[in-house]
Amino acid sequence: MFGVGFFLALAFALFAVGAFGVLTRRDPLVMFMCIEMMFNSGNLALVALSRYLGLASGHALVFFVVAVAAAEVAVGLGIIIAIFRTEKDVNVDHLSELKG
Amino acid sequence: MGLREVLLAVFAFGALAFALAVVSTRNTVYAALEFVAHLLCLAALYCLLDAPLLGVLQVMVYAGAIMVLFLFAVMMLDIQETGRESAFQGPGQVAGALLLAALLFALLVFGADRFPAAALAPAAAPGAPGVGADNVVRVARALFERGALVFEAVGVLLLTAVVAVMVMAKRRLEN
Amino acid sequence: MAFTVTVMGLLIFAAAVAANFAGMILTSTILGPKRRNSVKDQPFECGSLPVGPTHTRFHIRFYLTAILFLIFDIEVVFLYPFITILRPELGVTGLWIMGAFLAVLVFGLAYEWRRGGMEWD
Amino acid sequence: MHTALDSLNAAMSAHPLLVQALAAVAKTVFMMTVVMLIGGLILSWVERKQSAIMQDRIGANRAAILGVRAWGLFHNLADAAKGILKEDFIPPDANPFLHTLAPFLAVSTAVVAFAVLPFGGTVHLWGQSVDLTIAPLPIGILFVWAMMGMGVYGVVLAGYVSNNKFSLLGCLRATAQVISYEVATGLTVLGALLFYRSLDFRDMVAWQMGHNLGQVPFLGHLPDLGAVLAHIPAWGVFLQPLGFVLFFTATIVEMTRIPFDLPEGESEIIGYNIEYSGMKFMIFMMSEFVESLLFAWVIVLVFFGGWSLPGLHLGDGVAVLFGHALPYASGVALEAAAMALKIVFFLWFQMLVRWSLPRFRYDQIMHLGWKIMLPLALANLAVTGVLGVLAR
Repeated sequence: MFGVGFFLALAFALFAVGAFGVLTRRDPLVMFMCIEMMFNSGNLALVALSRYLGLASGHALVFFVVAVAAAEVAVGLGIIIAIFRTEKDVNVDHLSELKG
Repeated sequence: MGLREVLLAVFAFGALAFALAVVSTRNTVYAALEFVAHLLCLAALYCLLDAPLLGVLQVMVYAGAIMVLFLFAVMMLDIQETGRESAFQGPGQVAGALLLAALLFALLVFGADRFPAAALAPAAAPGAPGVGADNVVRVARALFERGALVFEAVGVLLLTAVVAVMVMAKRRLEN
Repeated sequence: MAFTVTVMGLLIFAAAVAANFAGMILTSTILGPKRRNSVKDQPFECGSLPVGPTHTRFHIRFYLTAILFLIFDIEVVFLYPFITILRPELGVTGLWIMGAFLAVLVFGLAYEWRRGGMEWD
Repeated sequence: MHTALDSLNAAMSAHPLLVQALAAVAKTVFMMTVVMLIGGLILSWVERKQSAIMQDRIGANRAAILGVRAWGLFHNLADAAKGILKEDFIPPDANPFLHTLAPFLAVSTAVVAFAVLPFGGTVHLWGQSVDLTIAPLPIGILFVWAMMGMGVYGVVLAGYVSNNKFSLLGCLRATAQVISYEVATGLTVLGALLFYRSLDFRDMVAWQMGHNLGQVPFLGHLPDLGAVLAHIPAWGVFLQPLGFVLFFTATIVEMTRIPFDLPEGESEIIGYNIEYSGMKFMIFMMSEFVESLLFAWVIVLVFFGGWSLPGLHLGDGVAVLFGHALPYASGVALEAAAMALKIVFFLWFQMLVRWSLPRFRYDQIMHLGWKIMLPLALANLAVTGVLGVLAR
């Protein structure tokens, strides 16, 4: 029952949920959390596969993914705060500042 | 079904349920807390997959630092009130996203089906990150013997992040 | 066997802790009196009447501190596995690897320091 | 009588998992008793008495049961009763569930961290080896840091759901203070871990018991001192004196006690817990005492050799104290007493610091954390690393 296929399917389900959230939500912070969820589903797949293949390199890769996610969150949230602090409204649809 | 299988089922269900809760909750703070719960379930799954170091990394960095940053951002933006009536996109977009997500999931499950069902390699396989005291050592070897260059690149990336945030905050600090 | 025992111990302990503190809080909620009035329901601001919105905006320094913490937390997390194999296996090579990484991060710290990101008043 | 014992032995030998399950329950009961007794009752009494001694007062001594005052020990029971019977005030705009969850999270994360702290080595029961640790994880010390990180949510939630701007500001200040020092806490133990080469507390204690300073890389190479150093146990505090001082300071900031008690500032500042009353408020206070026990325990394990006692060696069923054979049981008892005494010493020392120093200003705390402790911790780590590798 709990073979590697189970964990991969779980990872894919989480990826799909995250993608669904990014596409449907309007709150930039929740969208960002959904992106993190997609990151995490990748991590879960890496852990399951390195358990399956008996390798430690998948674990090392997860370390790097988490570090990259941290840098991404730091800058991404900084951008979100910089944009939305000047406006009262927090809704990505009303964001036209970046249009060329 | 032993204790391990029961725990796997519980935490896998928890991870999925909290993920769905994040997507469907209107209040941002509640969504953040549900995301923390989701992360804790994932950390437990990592531990059950013989990766206790990654489980604790997940709790320390993701739940303990990244999500704290999210909560700070929520409080800075003060979006408790706004976004209440318009948390979701229109129904057409939701339906489309639902279809896309279902398709994605079906496609990937179809792919996952090709892995042998119960085959997890024994933890004692050569080079495998075992669950015992040498778990940390094996991951460390993979990180610093083969991944040294990536590690340095990550350092530079983190530096970039610090500098970028400082530049963004500069105007506000000077006021 | 060893793994099962560890998880079992942790779960039993966590359950006991949760039951204990939930019990303490719930007992006081049930036993304590409930006498509300409009003055008591006001936010406590040292006796003066509440002024302004509850969720005031706060200074960007808190956010900068959290960012610095995040970056250095990553560094600490990398250092823990590193330190376990530094002396027996990595040796001088390891010193160079971590030295370069730390130098980069300390540069970031120095940058934030110089630009005033760590000034509190 | 004999037959009952025999059948018990037979049953236990036949079911190894039963032995482990019973041991797990026993360990849980032991740990909960220790934490609730020391963190919940005794430390607040010690705090009152210690402050009274230092300020030349008598201290709490009025609460009495049937005329027995017992040096004020009953005050804590009176406190507990009062906490339970007080009104549990929930602000009208607050979410009752989250308002209740906040103190629960603050204290239970700190207590769950005790799961990885060993209170002894391994014992053998009915052919099973039982670890005197609730959850002997290979990443023990990181588990403690992770739980400390989760404790922040209690503070953030309390500040956010109280719907009071002073709570919110208090929670921001508390969070910024605690997370700033988490980095310092994590960095300062690394120098000692360079020697232990493990993240498991049991390995750290074993290393400190098995080595003396003469065997430590760069110290052992000094020709004149080698003979003297061989008589000193290789405890972390001798290997990392600066690391110990920094770690001790950082832990006092982490548990937000005076002189770093900005988050609640008993006398003048109002903090994240102002909209709390009764038992919930007491639980926030209790989490401080629990953390003080947690850190005293970690300090003893990492820097003071855990349950090791210089001159005492426990072998296979025999104990030797300075060359004299002792019964095995008394050797074990000596180790347990050594561990307990060390922890009590550090609890007392924390109290001493708390009542000796005036409070820091907030900018001074942040300055100390980022501009003094962090560079010092990094320098300490760099020097230790270079010396440790070069003098291999």
